[in-house]
Order: sequence, then C-alpha cells, then structure tokens
Amino acid sequence: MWRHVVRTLTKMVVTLFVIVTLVFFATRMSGNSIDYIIGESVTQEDRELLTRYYGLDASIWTQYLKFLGSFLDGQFGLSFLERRPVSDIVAERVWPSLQLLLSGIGLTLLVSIPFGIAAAIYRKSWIGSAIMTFAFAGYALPNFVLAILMVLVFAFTLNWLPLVGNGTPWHFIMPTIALSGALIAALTRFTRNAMLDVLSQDYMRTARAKGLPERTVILKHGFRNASITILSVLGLQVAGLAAAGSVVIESIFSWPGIGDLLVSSAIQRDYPVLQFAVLAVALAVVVINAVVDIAYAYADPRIRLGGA
Amino acid sequence: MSDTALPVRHGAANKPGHGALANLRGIWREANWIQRLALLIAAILLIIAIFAPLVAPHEPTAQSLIFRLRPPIGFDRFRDGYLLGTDELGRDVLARCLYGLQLTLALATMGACIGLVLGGGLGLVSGILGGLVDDVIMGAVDAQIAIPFTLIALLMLAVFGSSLEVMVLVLGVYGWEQYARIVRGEVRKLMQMPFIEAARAAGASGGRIAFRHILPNIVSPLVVQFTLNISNIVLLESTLSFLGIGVQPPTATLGSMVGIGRDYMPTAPWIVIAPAIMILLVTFAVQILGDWLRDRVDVRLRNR
Amino acid sequence: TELTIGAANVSTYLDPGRDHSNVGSQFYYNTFDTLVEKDHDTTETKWLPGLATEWKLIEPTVMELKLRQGVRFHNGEDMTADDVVFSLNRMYQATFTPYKVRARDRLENFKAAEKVDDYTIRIRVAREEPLWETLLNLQQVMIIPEEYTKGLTGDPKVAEDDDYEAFSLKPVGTGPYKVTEFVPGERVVWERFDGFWGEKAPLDKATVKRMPETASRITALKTGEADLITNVAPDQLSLIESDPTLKAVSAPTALFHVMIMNVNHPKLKDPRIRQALSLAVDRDTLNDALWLGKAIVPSTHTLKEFGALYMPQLKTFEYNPEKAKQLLMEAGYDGFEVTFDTDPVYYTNGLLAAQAITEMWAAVGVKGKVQVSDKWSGNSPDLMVRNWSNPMYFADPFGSFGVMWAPHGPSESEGRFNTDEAYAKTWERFRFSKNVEARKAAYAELMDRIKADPPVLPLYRPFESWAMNKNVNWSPKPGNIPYVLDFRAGSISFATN
Amino acid sequence: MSDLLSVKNLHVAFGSNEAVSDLSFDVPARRTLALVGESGSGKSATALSILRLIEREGGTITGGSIMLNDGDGTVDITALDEQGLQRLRGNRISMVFQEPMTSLNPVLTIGDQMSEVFIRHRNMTKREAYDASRQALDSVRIPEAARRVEQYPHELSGGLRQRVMIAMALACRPKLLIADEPSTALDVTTQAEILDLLRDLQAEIGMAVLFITHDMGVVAEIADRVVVLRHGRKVEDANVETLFAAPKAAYSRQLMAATPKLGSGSPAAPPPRGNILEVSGMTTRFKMRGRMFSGHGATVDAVKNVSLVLGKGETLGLVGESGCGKSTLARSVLRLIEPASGTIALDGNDVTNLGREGLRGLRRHAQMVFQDPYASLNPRLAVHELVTEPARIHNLVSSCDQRELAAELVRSVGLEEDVIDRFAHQFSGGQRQRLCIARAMSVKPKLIVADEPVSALDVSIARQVTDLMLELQQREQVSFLFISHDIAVVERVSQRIAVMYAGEIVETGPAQSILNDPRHPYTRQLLASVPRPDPARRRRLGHANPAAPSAPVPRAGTVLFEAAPGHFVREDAA
Ligand SMILES: Nc1ncnc2c1ncn2[C@@H]1O[C@H](COP(=O)(O)OP(=O)(O)OP(=O)(O)O)[C@@H](O)[C@H]1O
Ligand SMILES: Nc1ncnc2c1ncn2[C@@H]1O[C@H](COP(=O)(O)OP(=O)(O)OP(=O)(O)O)[C@@H](O)[C@H]1O
Ligand SMILES: [Mg+2]
Ligand SMILES: [Mg+2]
Repeated sequence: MWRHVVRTLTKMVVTLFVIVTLVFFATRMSGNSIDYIIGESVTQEDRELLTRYYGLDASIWTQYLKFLGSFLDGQFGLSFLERRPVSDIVAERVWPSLQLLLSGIGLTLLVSIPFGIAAAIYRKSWIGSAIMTFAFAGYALPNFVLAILMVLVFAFTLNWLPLVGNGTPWHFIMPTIALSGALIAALTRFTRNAMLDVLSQDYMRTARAKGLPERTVILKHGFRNASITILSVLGLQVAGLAAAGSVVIESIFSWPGIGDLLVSSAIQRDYPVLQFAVLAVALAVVVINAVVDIAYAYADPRIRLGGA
Repeated sequence: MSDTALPVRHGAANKPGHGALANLRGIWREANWIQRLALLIAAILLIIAIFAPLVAPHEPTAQSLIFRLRPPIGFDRFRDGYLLGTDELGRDVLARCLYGLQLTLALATMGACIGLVLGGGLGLVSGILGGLVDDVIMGAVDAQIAIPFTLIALLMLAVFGSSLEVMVLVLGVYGWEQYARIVRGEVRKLMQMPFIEAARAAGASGGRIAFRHILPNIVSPLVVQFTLNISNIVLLESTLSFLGIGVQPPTATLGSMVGIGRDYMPTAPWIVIAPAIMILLVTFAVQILGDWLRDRVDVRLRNR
Repeated sequence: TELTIGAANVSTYLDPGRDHSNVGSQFYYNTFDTLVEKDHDTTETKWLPGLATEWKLIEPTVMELKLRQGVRFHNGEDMTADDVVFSLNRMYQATFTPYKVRARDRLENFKAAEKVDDYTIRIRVAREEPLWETLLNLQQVMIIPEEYTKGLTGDPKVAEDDDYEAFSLKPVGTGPYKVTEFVPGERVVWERFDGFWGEKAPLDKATVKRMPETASRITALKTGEADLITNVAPDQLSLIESDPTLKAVSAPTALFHVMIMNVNHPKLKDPRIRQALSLAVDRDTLNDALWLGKAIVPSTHTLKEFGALYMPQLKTFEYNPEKAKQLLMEAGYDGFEVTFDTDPVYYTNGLLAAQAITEMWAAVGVKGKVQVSDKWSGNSPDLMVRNWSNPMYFADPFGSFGVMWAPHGPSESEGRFNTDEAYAKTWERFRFSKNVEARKAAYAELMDRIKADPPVLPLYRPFESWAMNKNVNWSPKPGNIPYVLDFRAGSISFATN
Repeated sequence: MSDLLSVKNLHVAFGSNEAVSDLSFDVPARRTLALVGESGSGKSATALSILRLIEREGGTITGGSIMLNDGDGTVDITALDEQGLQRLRGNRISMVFQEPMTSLNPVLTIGDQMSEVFIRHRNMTKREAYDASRQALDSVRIPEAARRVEQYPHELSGGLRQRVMIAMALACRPKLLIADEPSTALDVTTQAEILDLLRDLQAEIGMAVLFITHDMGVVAEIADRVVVLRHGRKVEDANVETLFAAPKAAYSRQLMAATPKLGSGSPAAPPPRGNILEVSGMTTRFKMRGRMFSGHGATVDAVKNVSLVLGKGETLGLVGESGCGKSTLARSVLRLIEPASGTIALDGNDVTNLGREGLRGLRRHAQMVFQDPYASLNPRLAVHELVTEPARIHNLVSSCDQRELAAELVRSVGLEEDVIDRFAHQFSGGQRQRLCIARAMSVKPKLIVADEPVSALDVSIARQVTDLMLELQQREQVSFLFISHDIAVVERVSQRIAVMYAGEIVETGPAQSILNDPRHPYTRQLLASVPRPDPARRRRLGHANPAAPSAPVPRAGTVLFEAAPGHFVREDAA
C-alpha cells in the first residue's frame, strides 16, 4: 500500500514539476514582462533600469534557478505588479474559488445524477427526451452568455439576486448555476449512458429475479455500479471546471477567485503570480484526481482488492 | 442461430454513390424527431455557411458609422436592408453572422482535425508501443489535464501572435489529450482482441497491425470525439473572445461576435443574441449527431 | 455615510511616487496631499496652499517653502520638514529604480530638497524653473512619512528598496481618508481620517471594488450593490438615463487618444504617407459615432487645462481626404498594407476606432489592417501605426505633449520619432522660457514640425462617464488630472430626502 | 400428480419478431423438465416470461397463460401486477442464470446480495438475514461460508459463484426453480458438481425444476421430461427415456446425432511421415502484475516443461480444465508469446530463436484459429481482405488476384462466393468460424493451431465445423493442434490426445488408449465428469467438494513414462 502511495505522490510531484517548468519557459518566451509592468511611455534607458530592477536581465537559467529557489522560502517570490509574496496573493484567491467549485460540484451532482438516472429509465418516454434535450441545450450555450443572461434577468431587471462578490449565500446562486451549467449537462448525459450500460447487465436481472422492488434494483444494484464510471469522469471534468469555466464567471460576478488571477496575471505577464497560480490549480486538479482515484478504488472492490 | 448469413444489402460496396444515398435515406428513417431536427439544422447551417458570400446582403466588414446599433426588423429605428440590425460600427449583423458561421465552422473543423491527428497519433503510438513512450505521453496528458487550457491558449497567442493561423493551431491543440486518452484506451482494448492476435499469428508487422487493424476500429470513437470536440471548440473560441484573445476584429466569428458584443447585451442585445443562437444551433446539432453516432457505434458492438 | 464604488480596475499597488497610471490616479488624491494645492473647480490655473502655506523664490534656482503646522499622518505622526524633504528627495535623488524612472521625464530639473528648520524647507533646481508650482503639485511628490516608511522593513534608519515596496501595500499619507484595507487589484477601503488638517471628509467610509465587466458594474449600480461606478462607456449611457433612480455625469478627460505613426518604418519614411494617413481620418465622424458627439476633436495638441498655454488657434491636424489621396499619389503609395496596432480593451472605444480608421483609410485607397494585441508595440521597429494616449500629467503642455515628445523622451527613445538639434533648441525655449508668450511661440513651432513630419495625430479628447445613484452628488472636477475619485470636502454630497 | 406450472399457448415477441410461438408445457411438482434447443430457439425467452422479466428485456407476452399452482393457490402469472410479481420472484419461483461471472453484482458482498432475499421475503432483520445467508451457503456446500459472506463476487471462482447463485435462488425454498443453462459456462468437472448439487437439493427441498440447456448430455443426466424447441416452437415433448430411445421429431434426431458422445471413436491415424512439430521442455512464464502493488519478481509458470510431438497430417487434441495453460501453450508454440525455455521445431527446423524475419517464415507454415469467431475477425475488413490477409502478408498473392483467392477459399470452407464483399458481423457464428479457417488455409500451412475453435458454437454447428476440419485434413494433409475442454469433441477429431493439468502434460497417447484406459487420476476424473447423453447411464458421483483439490498436486520434476505403446503418463500416477 505504501509503495502505491509513494508512487502516486512521486508521479504527482513529477507532473507538477514538469508543469511549472513548462510554464516558466513558455512565459519567458511570451514576451518580456517589463513592457507590461511599466506600461507605455518610458524611455529605453528607463526600461533597461527597470529590467535590471526586476531581475529580468539575468539569463533564463539564472532566472529559472531563482524561480526554483523561490519555492524554498514558501513565498514563491514577489509579484511583479503587487509587490508582495505570491503565496499571499494566491492564498487569498484559493478559498473563494474553492467555495464556488464545491458548490458547483454539489449542484452538479444534485441535479445531474437524478436526471441522468431518470433519463436512462425513461429513455423511451418524453421524460427522457425532455431531459436530454435540456442536457444538450445546456451544453450548447457559452457559459458567459448564460451568466450574462441571468444577470440581466435576475439582477438587472428583477433585482432578485445580488451580483457582486461572494458575501452571502444568495451570491452563490447565479455563479454556481453559470459555472455548473455545462457540467450538469455533460454529467447528466454521462450518468444516463453509464446507467444504460448498467441496466443491461446480467446482475440487474438477477436482482429483479429476487423480487426486489424496482427502486432497490435501480439505486442499490444499478446506481452503485454506474457511480464507478461516473466518478472517473467527474475527476476529469472538475479540472476543466476549476480553471477554464471559472475565469469567465469570476469576471462577470466580480468573484475574487483564482481563475481571474490566472488570466489577469497572464495578460499582465506577472510571471511569479502566474506560475504559482498555475501550480496551485494543477495541484488542485491532481489532488482531486487522486482523491477520485481513491474513491474509485473504494467504490469498486475489484480494484480495491485486485492487487492483494 | 442457424448457419445462414444475416440479411445484407447486396452490392452496397460496388455502387458507392447509390449506397450512400440509400444510406442517407436509411439514416433519416432510423432517426427520431430530435435527431432529424439536428440533421436538418446541420444541413441548413452547412449550406448557408458555404454560400455565405452569396447569401449575405452586405460585406461583413463594411461599416456605416452613422447607422450603428440599429435594431433588427420589427423594432423602432430599424434600418432598411439590415434585417438583423447593425452592430457597434454599423456593420450588418446578419452578414457578420453568416460569414462568422463560415469561419467558425472552418476553424472548428480544422481545429478538430489537428487535434485528431495530433492527439490520435500520440494515443496510437502510446497504446501500441507502451513502455516508456506510453509513460511520457500519458505524463503529458496528465499535465495537460492539470493546466487550464485558457492559459495555454493565452501563452500560445502571446508567443506566436494572434493571427488566424495561430488560432487554428490553438484550437487544434485543444482537446488533444482527450483524443490521446480515448485512442490509447481503445488501442489497449483492441490489442487484447483476438483478431489482433490473429493478425500477428498471420505474420503481420507492427505497422500493418496499427494501420490496417487498429486504426479502422478506432474510427467510430474518434468520430464521436470529433463531433464533441467541434462543439467544444466553438465554445472555446467564444470564451477566448470573451477574454479578448480570440479571433481579432474586424474578422467576424460567431464566438468573437458574442464575446466582444457582450457589453451591448443590455442596450443592443441583437448583436449578441443572433450569433449566440447560431452557436447554440451549431453545438446542439453537432452534439446530437455525435451522441447519435455513439449510440449507433454501440449498437454494433452490442449486436455480437 | 458610506459609499461603494464599482471600478473597472483597482490598483495593484498604492504609491503615488512610482505610479502614473490611469488606474492609480483614481486613488491618491483622497489619501495624500501635495505641498502646493490647485483649485480644481476651474480649468484656470490657481494655486492654493497645500501642505506648504507659503513659498517664494529666494534665488532664481532656490525656492523656500513654509510648511503647514499641525499636519498629522494617518499613523498619528506629525508631519515635519524631515518628512517633506524625504518625500521630495525620494524622487529628486531617487535610489529606488521605479522612482528614478518616474522622475526622469518631469523632475529632471529638480536637484534636492533641504531642511531649514522643522517647518521650512528649500528646493533647489538646476535651471530656472518656469513651472515651479505645477511641478510641486505633482502626484509624484505627494508627501509620505519618513520614519514609518523607513521602518517598514530592514534597517529602520535607512530607506531600502523594500521599504518602498512595502509602503505601496500599506500607504500612509496626510489626506482626509486613510486606507484601512487594501487588497491589491480587488478592493480599496477608505475611512475618514479625523486628524486631517483641512476640512473634515464628508464620507465615513468608501469602498472601491473591482467589477471588471461593464454589464456587471451597471447591474450592481441598479441592485444597489454600488452607489457609484466608473468607466461607463458612451454606448451605455442611455441605459443609465432610462432609469429614473440613476444618473450619469460625464466630463471631458484631460488626455488625448492619439494615433502614432512610426517615422522610422521603412514604408512610412516619407512624411507625405504619414500626412495622408492622418488627413484621411475623419475625426468628427468618429466623435459622432463613438462618442455621441461629446468628445472634443482638437485642431492641435492642446488642452483647455493648459490655461495661458491653451492654443486652439493652431491648425495642426485636419480632415482632408482629397489631399490625402493626392499626397499618396505623390509619394508613390503602392498599396502596401498599413497595420494599425491596438490593445483590445485598454482605451475606451479604442478597438472600434481602429477599425473605423482603417475603413477611412480604405476610402482614400490605403489598405489598412487592425492588429489586436495586449502587448505594447510602441518600441518595435515593425510598428507602423497604433493607438496610444497622451495624458495630461499636469496642467501644462509640458505635462502632456512635453512628456511624450521631448528630445530623448519615450517616443524618440523607442525609435519611432526623431528629433534634431533645431527641435531640441525650440524645445528648450518651450520648456524653460520664463515668458509665457515665448513658450507659446516655441510650442507653435514644435507643432509646425509635427505637422510637416507627423509622428502623431491626436484623435479626440474622450470623455469619461461615471454613473451613480440619483441622490449622490459627485462629479469629477475640471481642474483635476483625469480619473481622480475625489471625495474631499466639497466634492461629494448627498441629496436629502 | 398435479402440475405445478402450466404454460398454455404462450407467445412471446420482441417487437415484431416472434421468439416463442404457441408453446405449451407443464412442469409437475418435484420433477425436472428440461427445455432444450439450439441457441436462439426461445429457451431463455420462455424462462424470462415465467418470471415476467421478459418485459425488461424488451419483449412482450403476446398471448397464452402461465398458471402457477403451488400450495398457496393458483395464479395466472401473465395477469399479475408488479407488486404481485415481486412477491412471487425469488420466493415461490426463482431463477439461476447461465453466466455466474456476470450475474452477481460486482460491488456488493455475497452476504449483501443474499440477505436481500431474506429481508425482502422473510422480513428478517439484517443480522438474521446474514445468519440465514451463511446457512444457505452451507447448504450448497460452500466451504467456509462465514468468510464467503464478506467476500465480493470477483474473489470467488466460477463454480463457487454458481453455487452462490443457487443458494440465493433456493433461499426461500421456492416451489419452482428455473435454471437457465446453469452449468454451460463451467468446466466439465465443475459442471458435474453443480448438476449433482442441484439434484440433491431438489430432493431435499422438494421443488420442481425447469432446466434449460442445449446439451443433450446434461439432459440425460438430470431431466425427467424433455421439451425440444426449435425456432420458438415445440417440436417434441416426451419422457427423457422415450426421447433418447426413440426421438420422434426429425429435429430431435438431428440434435442427438450432432451431440458428441464420448466413446464414438476417433479418426484413423495417418501413415507416419515424420513430425511437423516437436516441442521439448518448454516453459512459459508470466510476470505477475498487481494493480495496486507493483510486486516485482513474482512470476507464474503457465506452462511447465512441456514436451510434445505432432505428426504430419495428424491431429493432436489437447484437453484440460480452464486455466490449465492450453492457450498459453498454443501461443508459445507459434511464438506469439516467448517461452522462457525449451525448444520448438517446425518441420524439422528449430524455430526457437528465430528473429523477426524468420518468424515470418514460421507463420507462413503455421497458422492459428481462435475460440471466439466474432472477436477474431476484424469487424472493419471485408471478407475478401480478411481471408486473404495471411497470403497478402506473405506475398503469396497479388492484389489483383486477391478476390479470386478469396472466392476460392470461401468455397473451400463451404460458403457461397458472393459473401466476399460482406463484413464479419453479417455472418452467423458458424460461418464466421469457417472464415477463420479459410483465413488460416490461405497460406496452405502445414500446421494449424486451433484454440477452442468450436467451444462458442452450438452443437450442430460445431459438428459442421469439425467435419470441415476433418475434411480439410484429408484433402490438404494439414496437421492440427486442437485445443478444447470438451473431451468428446476432441475424441471426434484427434488421433492422439494430450491431457494438461496445471501447466503440465500429465498424460498423452493415442486417443482411444487414453479414453479407454486412463492412467492418470486427473484424466480419470475428467472422463468421469463428462455427461453421457444416455439417461440409462447416469453418473452417480458422490458430492464433490470444490475446495478439495480435484486431482493430486503434481510434484515438480516428474517425467512421463510409457504405460502402453505411445501412451505416456506422468510418473506420479501411482
Ligand atoms: N433483447 C432482445 N431483443 C430482441 N430480440 C431478442 C432479444 N433477446 C432474444 N431475442 C431473440 O429472441 C429469440 C429467442 O432468444 P432466446 O434468448 O430465448 O434464445 P435461447 O434459446 O435462450 O438461446 P441461447 O441458447 O443462445 O441462450 C432469438 O431469435 C433472439 O434473437
Ligand atoms: N498474459 C498473462 N499474464 C499473466 N498470466 C497469464 C497470462 N495469460 C494467461 N495467464 C495465466 O496462465 C494460466 C494459463 O492460462 P491459459 O489461458 O493458457 O489457460 P487455458 O487452459 O487456455 O484456459 P481456458 O480454457 O480458460 O482458455 C492461467 O493461470 C492464467 O491466469
Ligand atoms: Mg438463452
Ligand atoms: Mg484458453
């Protein structure tokens, strides 16, 4: 068991290391951040002065070593723009993002699993078609359009829901829906497919032949099995959710999250922040996937005991 | 089962033209109403995309600054000749939608093709060779999964500049890891199949196994992924535009119209609504068709 | 009373010395004071006592200032000559690189500040300075506490770079509001500073929150989550006006959106080409279409705020497509593509203007192409044309055209503008003549040079709009630099109902 | 005697496709009725109709009645509502399915799955239900029942799983047990155990059994009465003795004839013309790879020190239970897996150490046919490409002659020429296996290794395929290494037989010598387990205990000695 844990951890560390290294070199290729730090109307002479001040005149290898060194003090360097430790900046953003992510996952599971199961069971009736039509439509709309539409309807016109930031539970409603809309759609479809697979399995027939009520058959025998496959996708999807979708949502709802930080630091070439933000997101994704793996192994006894 | 052959359309392979037509008719008959709808939408969109220059009433970039932000027909201040209204520079929203659709579909298709070749190739190599190559490629997949793609797009556009060519590349890279995972998974599953062993037993070389036996068998899952990828690319493209790094003005794509036009949602919603509906139609149709394809593929497998 | 402001952007640091960005300008005036204060209610130049109560030249190059007594910093310390000397010399004799850079273009002439006694200081310049008050009113020389700053990190006796870095996260000044919370890029919270030397601040608390999306900002105003929002684009104004509970105020911004042309680009070397590119732009139409006609299209690089140096009579730039066509023909324009670089979002309507301009070029036969990038291309040899802004850093042509187009200034050093000895001579007269008329004459000569071999076309002076709840009475003051969120006494009030 | 179950004029349809037509039969109490017929004849459809599970599979009962008349009164199952059905299922009627591997839920413990029945029908608490489950496992003679309830299905062997299924079905002492091919997926030895068990339990509980199978041998073992189905119609309904003695319907006779019977003789040995294949001392080793634990060094020898020879034009049958290493041996012979040691000679040439090019040569002369005819044909290739592929690889045919060759090949395996443009899924199982054989024949090989080539086929079709192989051997003088777990099939095609057990060959010799005079205890057990299609000669075995090794554990290093001419037995066969 320990060996497995150690191997997983090593793999995680290697993956993360590769990611930060790649990001480091990619960012250096994408332009001298000095232009972004100081903006316009500065003489060449001053530009060089500042380049030196921010340590951007050193060779790329020196910078890389320094960057690696910055891991050691736990601060991960200073932001070019904000002039404070990167760790502070990122730490500030992680919790709001995580809150939004968790509520998004929660909503997704809450909605898509019952709907997916229903769509599988009532595959041939209008219920199934209706659910699937919604699932497709939900996925077909860019999430920022959904978000802005909600803003216009529920905040701008009706004034029902607050818009800015993450102050109260009410603030979560729109961003959560906007963020998880596509995932709900995707997972509903996935749950349906997984359930359809499971429903045709022999053990479902066995369960029915025992005289079990349909509810037990579907939930205990069916869903338990489907959940294994659902879990494995969820892990992958969450990664996308954690970063890609949230950038847009965070910007529209002025949510002080990490997605927004990622993009703004990339646009402003605030490399230290960018690198650590990427690392943080990657870490989250890798950890979530590891957790999903373990949950997966836990849910599926064939894996849990398979190696014993 | 008795020892008689199953019914089969004779001559289907000899007369491809006729077969394709018959195929189409068969497909139509087999589809339910929603799939038919998707087929219809797809066909119409394709046709108007291809013939955009003929259909469009104006040049997509022709401005008339004095008539900017005019609403579509049926509203106050509607201006003749601009059916869907004008945008913030007085360009015809309809013309931009049509040209935008054309470019969006072209970008999405090219992007999906690149992703297919890139990801599919790597997945194939990974699945067939295994070992260290597999570890490296799958490591790259893991890394890719862990980095938000918007970021990669940002960096690529920053490094290579934001031209249409680079955009195609960016959209092409998007989703490679999904192709790679799928192909690798399928390949590994196929490698266990007796017919692969049968080919090896017949003396087939690695290349022959890869191209003649494995490749044709991963076409179906790839096609499904391809359709999903297309709709994801359309969505990604609009998200990039939202972030200001999408296809650059004055060129119109559906995504950039929505992304850039969003500031006008409260005041001139038609600028966004028209292309948003187009996006919705494209992704909706593509996904329904993709899903349907998947079902058909599955039936094949289940029939055995 | 409390106020919540939804801003499109919030600074990532707060240090008036190193900053001159539009984003930063919003914040400093509430927190910091200058030695010499300006009457912001008028575009006329009227100097008022600030932290200095009186000032006079004791030699042609030395000014002596009497400091106000009883001024307290937000951290409770008294302001003395030491603080002032420290604040000034951090710029005049900068050791901290970002200060050096900021001081170079506008404070080059200032050599040192010295303490005479606890409430008297002297400032020494290299050459006789015609703009004394103007340059003492700069944001860059706002007064900060010496001991506090030096003590932030490292040796409390020495001003290290890190002290300044730390200061920019925990700014302390003498202004009517103290910064009680600052989350870089996200939020600034001000609370009234009861120890303020001047008139008591009208707000108990003001919170500026970042709300990057236009639609979100306007919605927040509607839902009451913000009382005042910044950066309302002209196209959105109708939205505010249609709501009876809201109102918008607009003010011409003390800056020009300009179009710059690289005089050293091989294809643009011929001034006739650049003249043509400039003549082809119908700025009035741009104004009507993009700015509801409310922006100001200048005939030359001049602003009303320059006071005596406001020279609208100069005709440096005009719209004349026929002439443009003719010049192009003479110059033998062969249809090459002229690229127009623009940032996607930085300038209000910048992207739209870029597209419109290329269409106007097309009308005279120039093939234009918009290149959108968030990257500053002003220093690239490949640059052909791009948009830019020439802000008024202070109310003098030197604070606007002067900073950007000086010999060895940013434009020349970036290689897209050339000056020669003659230009430099004229420049000297413009910068240092004590006689206003002489300065005006020199400026007119500079404008002639610009007209003959144009590196720039000022498009218009945009206007900026703020929207607020009906019961908030606030508007930007005409005498201030652009974007300042001024909540000092007399600047904001509330309708009582 | 009153009939427990009477099915009257039953019609079952899948959509417009009638799977069962006008079927009537009765199951008397305490008796066993066997439902026989080939694949697709509607056996399962009938069974599922009785439990009304057929609707779940997409079928409908379109006519007829199913009356259940146990002590608790008469009900018409076709008219029951869902509630009533749930009370019936698992309680008064229960069912055991064919596939023990997939019929248990993989994520629930055995105890969970069994106790459900008690909780549902006997209103027990969870604890009581677990205790009852343990007893039920005991009653089907599963050793260590207490431990089993905690285990998951994948931790049990196929035989044990089927016992669990049976225990579960019998939990509530049903009046009727429906067993749908309960032993088909199992090894002969395990099958024998399960059949014995069922018979004993039937006597114990006093229930009626509806037994579904396609294996006439099993019918003879277990049934009192037999109903023969074909294309969903009843063709014969008779007492078992009557049926076997004098089958009335033509189809019944055909079915009997196709059923391989042990002791019906082997083909004559060909004239000795030297050996095509000589294997000596071959061992094949697998690295064990756990999923969670990367155990290194752990290996398992799937084939241990095996030597065998195969004469030209001869068929060597290789038998042994599942997992004994038959397939591994077959693959190693063709060097599809690299053996760890030993030598292989093909037609006198040592091929043990051939390189890539040399292997191509080997495969030019030695081909393989696999068990699953569907999976071993690439579904994306047309027949003319499929069957000629080996020939193409070895450049024996140009691309223009390809179609001609294909036509010739399919004709030689008894198919119409015009099939060459079709794809694999457009053929039935037997036809697909013919294609596989045609493919192997395309290079005119000297040796064909056939790994369970007919195990997936119905008896009558298997018969056709083995007949085809015999015919080809006659015509082309090709040698077969024929692998099967069905010793009766092996007898029909092989001149010589090798018996494999736990990776080793324990006995080898002329077919008749082995069958009539088995020396090794494992061979004897194997032969004893084979069901005889003759109700008069029912086996009367004792209760086999699945935990006890069914044969002595072989000692390492033992060698074969010649017990009779050409008949070698391993030494430990004392
Ligand atoms: N789910 C289904 N949908 C449509 N047709 C079906 C389905 N299940 C079975 N059939 C058809 O019904 C007929 C009877 O099938 P059934 O499963 O009862 O045969 P069987 O005798 O049990 O065969 P086997 O020995 O292969 O189990 C066959 O023709 C089969 O193709
Ligand atoms: N690739 C492999 N890796 C590890 N072990 C294997 C591998 N293939 C087979 N084995 C093991 O080798 C042993 C022999 O397997 P083999 O497939 O040869 O048996 P078989 O006699 O053909 O069985 P069956 O009748 O089920 O096909 C088994 O214990 C099996 O688990
Ligand atoms: Mg069946
Ligand atoms: Mg095998």
